[in-house]
Amino acid sequence: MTNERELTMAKAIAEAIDQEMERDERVFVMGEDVGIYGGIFGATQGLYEKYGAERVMDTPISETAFIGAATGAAAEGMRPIVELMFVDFFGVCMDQIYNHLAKNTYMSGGHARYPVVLTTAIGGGYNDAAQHSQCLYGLFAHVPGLKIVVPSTAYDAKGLMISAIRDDNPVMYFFHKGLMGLGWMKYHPRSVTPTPEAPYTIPFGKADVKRAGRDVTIVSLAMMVHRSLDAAEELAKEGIEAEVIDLRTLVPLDRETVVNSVKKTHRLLVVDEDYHSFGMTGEIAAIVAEEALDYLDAPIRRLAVPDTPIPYSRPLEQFVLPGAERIAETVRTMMG
Amino acid sequence: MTNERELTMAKAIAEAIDQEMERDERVFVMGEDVGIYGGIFGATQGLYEKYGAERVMDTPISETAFIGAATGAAAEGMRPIVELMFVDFFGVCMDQIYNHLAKNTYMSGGHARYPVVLTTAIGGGYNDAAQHSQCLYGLFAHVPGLKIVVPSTAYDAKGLMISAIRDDNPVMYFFHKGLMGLGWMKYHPRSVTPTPEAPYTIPFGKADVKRAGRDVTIVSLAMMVHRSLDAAEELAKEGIEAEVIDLRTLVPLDRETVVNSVKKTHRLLVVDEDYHSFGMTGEIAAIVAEEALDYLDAPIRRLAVPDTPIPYSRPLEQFVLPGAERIAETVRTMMG
Amino acid sequence: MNLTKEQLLAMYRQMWTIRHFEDDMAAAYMEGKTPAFDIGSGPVPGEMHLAAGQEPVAVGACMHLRKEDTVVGTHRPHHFAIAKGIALNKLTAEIFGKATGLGKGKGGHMHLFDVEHKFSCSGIIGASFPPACGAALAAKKMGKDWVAVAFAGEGAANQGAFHEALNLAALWKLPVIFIIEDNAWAISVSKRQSTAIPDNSQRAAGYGIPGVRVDENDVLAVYEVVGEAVQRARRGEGPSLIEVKTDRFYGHFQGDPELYRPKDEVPTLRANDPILRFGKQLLEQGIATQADLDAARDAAKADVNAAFAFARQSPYPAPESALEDVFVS
Amino acid sequence: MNLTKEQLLAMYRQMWTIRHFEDDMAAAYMEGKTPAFDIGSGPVPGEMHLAAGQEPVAVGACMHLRKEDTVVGTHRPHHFAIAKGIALNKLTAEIFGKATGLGKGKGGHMHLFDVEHKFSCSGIIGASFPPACGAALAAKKMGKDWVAVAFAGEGAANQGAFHEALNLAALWKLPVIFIIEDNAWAISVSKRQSTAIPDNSQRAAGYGIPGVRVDENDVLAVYEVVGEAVQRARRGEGPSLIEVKTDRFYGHFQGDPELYRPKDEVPTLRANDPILRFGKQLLEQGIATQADLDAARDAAKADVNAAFAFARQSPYPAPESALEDVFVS
Ligand SMILES: Cc1ncc(C[n+]2csc(CCOP(=O)(O)OP(=O)(O)O)c2C)c(N)n1
Ligand SMILES: Cc1ncc(C[n+]2csc(CCOP(=O)(O)OP(=O)(O)O)c2C)c(N)n1
Ligand SMILES: [Mg+2]
Ligand SMILES: [Mg+2]
Repeated sequence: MTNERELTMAKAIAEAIDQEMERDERVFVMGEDVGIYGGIFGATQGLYEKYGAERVMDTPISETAFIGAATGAAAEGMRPIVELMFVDFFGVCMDQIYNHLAKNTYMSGGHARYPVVLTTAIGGGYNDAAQHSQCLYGLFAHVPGLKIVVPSTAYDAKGLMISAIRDDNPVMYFFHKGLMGLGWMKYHPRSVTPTPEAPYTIPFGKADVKRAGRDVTIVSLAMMVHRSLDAAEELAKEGIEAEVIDLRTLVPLDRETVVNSVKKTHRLLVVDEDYHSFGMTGEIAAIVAEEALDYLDAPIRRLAVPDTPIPYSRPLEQFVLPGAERIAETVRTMMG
Repeated sequence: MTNERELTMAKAIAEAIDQEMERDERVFVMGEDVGIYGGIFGATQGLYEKYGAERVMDTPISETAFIGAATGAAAEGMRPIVELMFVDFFGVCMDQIYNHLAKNTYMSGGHARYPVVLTTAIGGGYNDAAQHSQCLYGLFAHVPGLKIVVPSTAYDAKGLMISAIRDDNPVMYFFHKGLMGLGWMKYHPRSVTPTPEAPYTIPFGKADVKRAGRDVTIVSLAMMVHRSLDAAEELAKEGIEAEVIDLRTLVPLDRETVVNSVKKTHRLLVVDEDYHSFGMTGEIAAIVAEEALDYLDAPIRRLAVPDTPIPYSRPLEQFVLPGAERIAETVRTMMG
Repeated sequence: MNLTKEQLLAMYRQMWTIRHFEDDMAAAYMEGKTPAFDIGSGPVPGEMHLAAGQEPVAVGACMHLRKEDTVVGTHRPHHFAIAKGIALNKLTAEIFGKATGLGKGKGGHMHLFDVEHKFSCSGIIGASFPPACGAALAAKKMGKDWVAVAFAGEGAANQGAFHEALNLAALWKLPVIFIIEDNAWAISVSKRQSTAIPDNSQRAAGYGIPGVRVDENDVLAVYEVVGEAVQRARRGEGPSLIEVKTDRFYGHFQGDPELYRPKDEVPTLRANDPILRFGKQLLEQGIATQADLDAARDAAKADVNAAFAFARQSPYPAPESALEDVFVS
Repeated sequence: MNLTKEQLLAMYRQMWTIRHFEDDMAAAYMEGKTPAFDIGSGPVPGEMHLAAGQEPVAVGACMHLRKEDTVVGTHRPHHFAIAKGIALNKLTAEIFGKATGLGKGKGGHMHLFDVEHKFSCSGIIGASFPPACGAALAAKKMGKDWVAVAFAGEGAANQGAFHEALNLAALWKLPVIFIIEDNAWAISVSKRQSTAIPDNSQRAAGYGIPGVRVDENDVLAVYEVVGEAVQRARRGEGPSLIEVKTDRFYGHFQGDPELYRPKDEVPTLRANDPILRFGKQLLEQGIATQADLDAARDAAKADVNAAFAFARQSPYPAPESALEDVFVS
């Protein structure tokens, strides 16, 4: 790996899309500011220059129309990649997403196919407040019919994007703004990784053990993988070895890797940047309580946004977002 | 209680609204077919005749506009009750609900008040298929800023509705179609209860132990409370005493009643008509795994819709909806 | 109008197919629901929205369409599905919840998908507009002269999706035709109570596209107006908006007490039955004989009978199959 | 136009308040972001949308409004908030994320709420339309002659909410005025790329309400047109739609590389500065002296300076206060 070129996550995503657009004429991109601008978070940079306005289409601010149009175009055999600029905006177009794109295949008895990749930006930490900082993937994972992909590194991002584009089902692909490697937003350096140039796929439903450890299992995704890894480094100095699992996809969900890890470590902490209640942390905790109850040496713990909207002001936002220190501290209380 | 008149849940809800409209001029009703029709599920029956079109307003099929208008009217001191005919339709108006109605109070630093009651119909069992049979309250409970009320009996429905109308916060009030006591849809007879005529309130965040028992705790809400009670009756014949907890509100959530019950029974089954993953059942299971792990004598179990859209055909729908028999069977496997 | 006798009789027959289908469905729907009506019982449970009286819209419009053209229908979808050419057997079986149905019983009456005939529909009001734009976009990208038609009720014209889709279609000059069925009612809410202007076709001006109102519930009038729009779309000149006045003979759904509806409304509408009028016209203009008409009607009835028999004889899906088809592999 | 000298100078001063505010905010925003721009650093983090150049819309419109009238603004909200009369101190403190801000630091630049002055805004495009209808509905129900104004960008006019709200307002004759700021851009997407017709005010016809386009970025032109709409609304005659051509001097947000924008566009716009033009007009028409103008501008600057000083000196909220205010008690 050492000789391989490193990419930011944004570049890795754009490269994956580029390679698939070259490979398959049916792939095209739609969304707000995906053209000349290259996507507000750079996920489509360079594509407009290469493929032109016919295959990289700027849209009006009409998410219901253009996401619904992606469904309609997919039914005809096209393979649209469509961007919802921030996941926070889902409320203006959720019906087309979850009542149609997600359910049509089932309602058709499996006859109709909708190979749509719906990309969207998630995450806070840069003070963009309550309507521009959410994660919300748990909500989309709750309703059936959407595959849910949430990468944390450039390497994963590229392979998962190619898998998403080649999948014949609707895939929602969430990229965390703070992992994109943008010039204008602080990003976690660990998101920049060696990334092969040749196209490759990463299968859905395979969690990645980003760090092995024997004492506690930390389950997470996106930015919180890195915060957990940061915490794990601190804890290692104290002799506590945390295993950090990056779920990578919520649907399908790799229950096995989580459960096996807990069976080994006997402790579970779930860390999430989404809201605490009725979301990802609850689901993972429940699975372990169902399947590995007898292996637990300590109560399951969860760290997530404490059921408040994301506040604007820096000290407030920092208070609600789980950080490495709080993760480490929580693990310490579990070891006692 | 024996001498008290019995009401259906629909009548109890309409009576609660009626009494509050009489008491408070600022209360009014908006929605599709809430006027002459009396609400498709009867929640506003009789109100149009009594209060007229000014206070019981039929709307165009423009959920974004009229639910957003409820927020705007509430900001001016009015107290709108607004109906989203089926919760399944939330996708056309979710932005006004969760980005505005739910968050504005927080974003205003607590200065702005939005006393809106958003009523909506939930539930399947009558073959209305994937776009008209969902529960989805878990999704609304996941995003902060909405109180979430889900009654299972006429008595609870009336008291919770009066509390909802008098609350200065946005309240989402979910009524299950199969509990409304409609002339044209089978309903669970246990939803019809003695209901005092005089107005009364039921506080939010207080679960109701609908049946006491020592052997297993079944946590549920809406229709599944009754299915669980049916199962409990069967189990009682076999000497298994199930405690059935009706959560009644998801936000605020009565963790204490759940946890204390599990500490007593040492077993937890969560039953839900919402989708299995990333929802209510996971949250309840997680809370117990956090707070009562050492009390559990058996793995936590969950029964819910198995992450498929609700299918249309009767045998298919019956297969995905948890029923009394499956609940009883699951409890039996937990007792071994 | 350059329709041959065969074509005219085919339209007449199709209107009868729809009418028989809806009337027979109304009867089948009530099976198991008497004396006590229970929406969830009988061989056809769930909500049931019938389009008897609205045949002119579907038949007049779809007469211009080919198999490769896309139609997106509504919660009241049978007439569109039949006019688009979906196999009656599979259609009926789906509504009976059978394994032989279009969606193996998973979709049901409001969710009919036929990939071969490029038909779909939805129970969500206003949801037909965006996917029709997408189908039209795909046709354009593939260099085909295919068109897409989105049907919707007049109530749907007040949904945000209407506006967004019309703008998008006009902006991108998509080959899509938006057809509004104005049956005067959205459940119990009249058009006057819901729509700020009397004529939705006037909204076309807000998108710089043609807007036409068909003021009669007449299959040939619809045929003519839609024909121009379809030609225009196939020529690459972009979308059109058409509103057609039509009549809902049944309640909003079966079981609707219709207390909101003036008592004499339905009898008046039924006295102006668009199929009977069309038949009379064919007779009077000497295009068809009574025998032609009877034969068409009988053939329609035979088709419907066969489809219902097929549906009734078909097996239910296996319960566990509920777990399949969330995703394709 | 029956504006007194005092009123005209007040408008002039308010335009300068806005301009100074935006320019000073642009500078404050860059603090802590040089040499390496990081959106999350400095005293004012997060996205920042400035309205310099767009003063005529806010000032010309709000001049007609009283405290009891409601204004709902957009993601680019400062000019509306200032024109509606919100206390500059609290406004600025909120944007600096301070405990003394309008929302105790919880809302921030895109989420300014002032219950006293009946102002709110949202970062979601098109979201201003529905709540303004609700405020107008409440006024009507309470028998007041209050009006509500929803501002939005030209990009927002393609959101479904626009259509639904206009129909609802027209249907119910609500005292609401919809004002579209056409600054030609929605981030990098031009109006021509997003909107099927050149003039959004023409969409009013789809709702049977008056639609007017103001083709100049001129405060008095806006004042006149909005005045008629406000009078109409107060008289109970219902809503109006107004589109105003205006100019965005800065990027979409601060830090926008603006590669999509023709290089000479901003200089051309700035050469036609609406505040300077207005000042010149007041001079030329002999309404004000240069001293009057200078005094107004200086007073505006002093106000802005004081507000920024207040904001900077104010304390941050306690971290744990993040958990408060989800619900009121
Ligand atoms: C978004 C949404 N809102 C509300 C409904 C409930 N609903 C079903 S049919 C209907 C009336 C539709 O009226 P129209 O569009 O005129 O069609 P018609 O029934 O007259 O054919 C309503 C309100 C729905 N299905 N979807
Ligand atoms: C529903 C929604 N979609 C997209 C965005 C992202 N976004 C923020 S501002 C903007 C452009 C808005 O353009 P316009 O309405 O013309 O206002 P302007 O910025 O020109 O003032 C977009 C697309 C959003 N905030 N909300
Ligand atoms: Mg209708
Ligand atoms: Mg703009």
